[in-house]
Amino acid sequence: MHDSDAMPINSETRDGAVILSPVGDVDMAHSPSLRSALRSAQEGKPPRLVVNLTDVRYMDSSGLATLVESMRSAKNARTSMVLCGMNPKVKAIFEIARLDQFFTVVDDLDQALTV
Amino acid sequence: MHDSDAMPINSETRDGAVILSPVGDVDMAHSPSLRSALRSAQEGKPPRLVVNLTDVRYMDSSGLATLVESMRSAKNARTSMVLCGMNPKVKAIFEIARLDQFFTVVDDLDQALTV
Amino acid sequence: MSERPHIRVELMSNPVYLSGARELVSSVARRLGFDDLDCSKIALAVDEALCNVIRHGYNRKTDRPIWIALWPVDEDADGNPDGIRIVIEDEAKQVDPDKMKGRELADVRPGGLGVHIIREVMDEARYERREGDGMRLTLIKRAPKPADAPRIAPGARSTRSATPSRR
Amino acid sequence: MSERPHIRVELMSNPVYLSGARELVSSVARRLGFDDLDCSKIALAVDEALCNVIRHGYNRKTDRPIWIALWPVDEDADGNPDGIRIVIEDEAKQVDPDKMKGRELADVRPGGLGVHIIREVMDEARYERREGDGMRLTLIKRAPKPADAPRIAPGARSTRSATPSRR
Ligand SMILES: Nc1ncnc2c1ncn2[C@@H]1O[C@H](COP(=O)(O)OP(=O)(O)O)[C@@H](O)[C@H]1O
Ligand SMILES: Nc1ncnc2c1ncn2[C@@H]1O[C@H](COP(=O)(O)OP(=O)(O)O)[C@@H](O)[C@H]1O
Repeated sequence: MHDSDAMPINSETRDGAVILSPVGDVDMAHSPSLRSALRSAQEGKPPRLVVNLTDVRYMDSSGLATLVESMRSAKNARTSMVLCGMNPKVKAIFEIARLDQFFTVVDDLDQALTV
Repeated sequence: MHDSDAMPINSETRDGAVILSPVGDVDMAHSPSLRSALRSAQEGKPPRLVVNLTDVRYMDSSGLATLVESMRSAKNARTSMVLCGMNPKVKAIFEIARLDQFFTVVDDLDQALTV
Repeated sequence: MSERPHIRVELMSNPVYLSGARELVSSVARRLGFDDLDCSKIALAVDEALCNVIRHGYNRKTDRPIWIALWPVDEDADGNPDGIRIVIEDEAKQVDPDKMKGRELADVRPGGLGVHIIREVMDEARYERREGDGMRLTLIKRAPKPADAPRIAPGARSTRSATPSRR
Repeated sequence: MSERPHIRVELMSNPVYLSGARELVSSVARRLGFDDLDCSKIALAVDEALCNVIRHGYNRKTDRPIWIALWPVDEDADGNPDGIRIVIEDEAKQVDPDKMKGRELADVRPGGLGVHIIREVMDEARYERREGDGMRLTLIKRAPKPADAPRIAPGARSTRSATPSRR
């Protein structure tokens, strides 16, 4: 049986931009996986870090906290961090937490690479 | 607030064939809705009755019982009854109950109208 | 208010079971007439409350009990439920209900969002000490009236919003 | 086997709450390592058992209690759960466990499928009278071993299938 606490996160580099695509629910059980994926992606101080949320069905405040932390490191490292692919349920939590302005949020991956 | 025990069932007639498309989970709470929709569709003894399961996420044995009952009336009335659009989870229950052979099952609505 | 819950769940304080709790709550809310987005928000509020119990109440111990109880809120004239009431209880140390608050939203940093989310999503959210040990959080969300069939007069609606919804 | 369940649900015998129970069970099974189709089948087996309690045990009364308890089945050497155990209990009249059977599958007519489905989906399904009142159904489904990492020898697998899985 697979490790049920780890969430699948696809990682890809395109024109220097690192794209992380977590799959599933980013909740308290899964946000540690996202956190370590973000940290290792940021070690190389890439010019751009895209978090592609297309396959994220659900996110709670532990996911938000992880992204806020990552956004701060990105600012320090002059990495431009962009979020894309939010479904309406995920978008709702960013709005409730008033974080929709704090992040750069675009609709899809194409925009995330060019914005 | 809407009546939470009724399930939405779209009904349509095409070239004499009646097409019923239930939406949601056909379980013990919802199969009575499907049953009465099937009964009224069968009152007119249409040449063909298609039950389009494309928007059915889930079905249990109360749904199967409803369809078996309807298939029997269809046979008596010489209505050709066809099921289509089953997702793998719905298909699994027909197989477990060995009813996949009892019904005429096709992939999609087009086939259901021409088979 | 003290009648038996329609559904009561006892779960271990392990984050692995959060998704099960969310799906249950969301699905019950759906059957009580909330739309998809509201169901997801209600599940979020419950998830945040459970995370707080696990983190703050139980210091991340994964084998302690948490209870979630669900009721339809009193029915309207047509016998349809008028919302959902959710009570979450634990056996953790008791804390001052007034201490249950997050950071200022403008001061962006990781954490400090759970209680805001809970209060923003629900119409009522009340923390209290249980008799004996542990804490209790009572959450209420009223159902939106369908636009096509308004059943209450504007007056009734404003009475409703007079209920303190955030504190 | 008698340790505290990881999740225990008490629900009213109202078909409206079946979907909530299914989503919970399915979601917990997912976290215990079952794939989507298996989760849906496990939820189906539980749904059928609950419908039978409502229909046969409680004669469709909608305000009687039903309990569902969930455990991971004993862990393997790596600490991963090896399946799911589900116990469903009621306070209905007690019946002879040998009477819990459906119609012959070949004799197609409405009904008589629930118990077949339960036995087909689960590796074990055992009905018994509870101490005092009501019935208990114990269900077990073992997790499929991932194809890429077989952890048991063929001999171990055949020992497992020696457990009577259908009766
Ligand atoms: N169930 C609880 N038990 C004890 N303290 C709690 C509980 N829920 C919330 N709190 C307190 O309220 C504070 C704010 O919670 P929250 O807004 O969720 O942010 P965070 O959990 O990230 O600190 C917590 O830091 C904690 O002190
Ligand atoms: N929980 C239960 N309590 C009492 N009798 C039951 C229960 N579950 C099953 N039975 C008995 O087993 C029979 C077969 O059940 P099932 O296969 O689900 O078909 P159906 O419910 O359509 O009759 C039922 O008719 C009933 O006599």
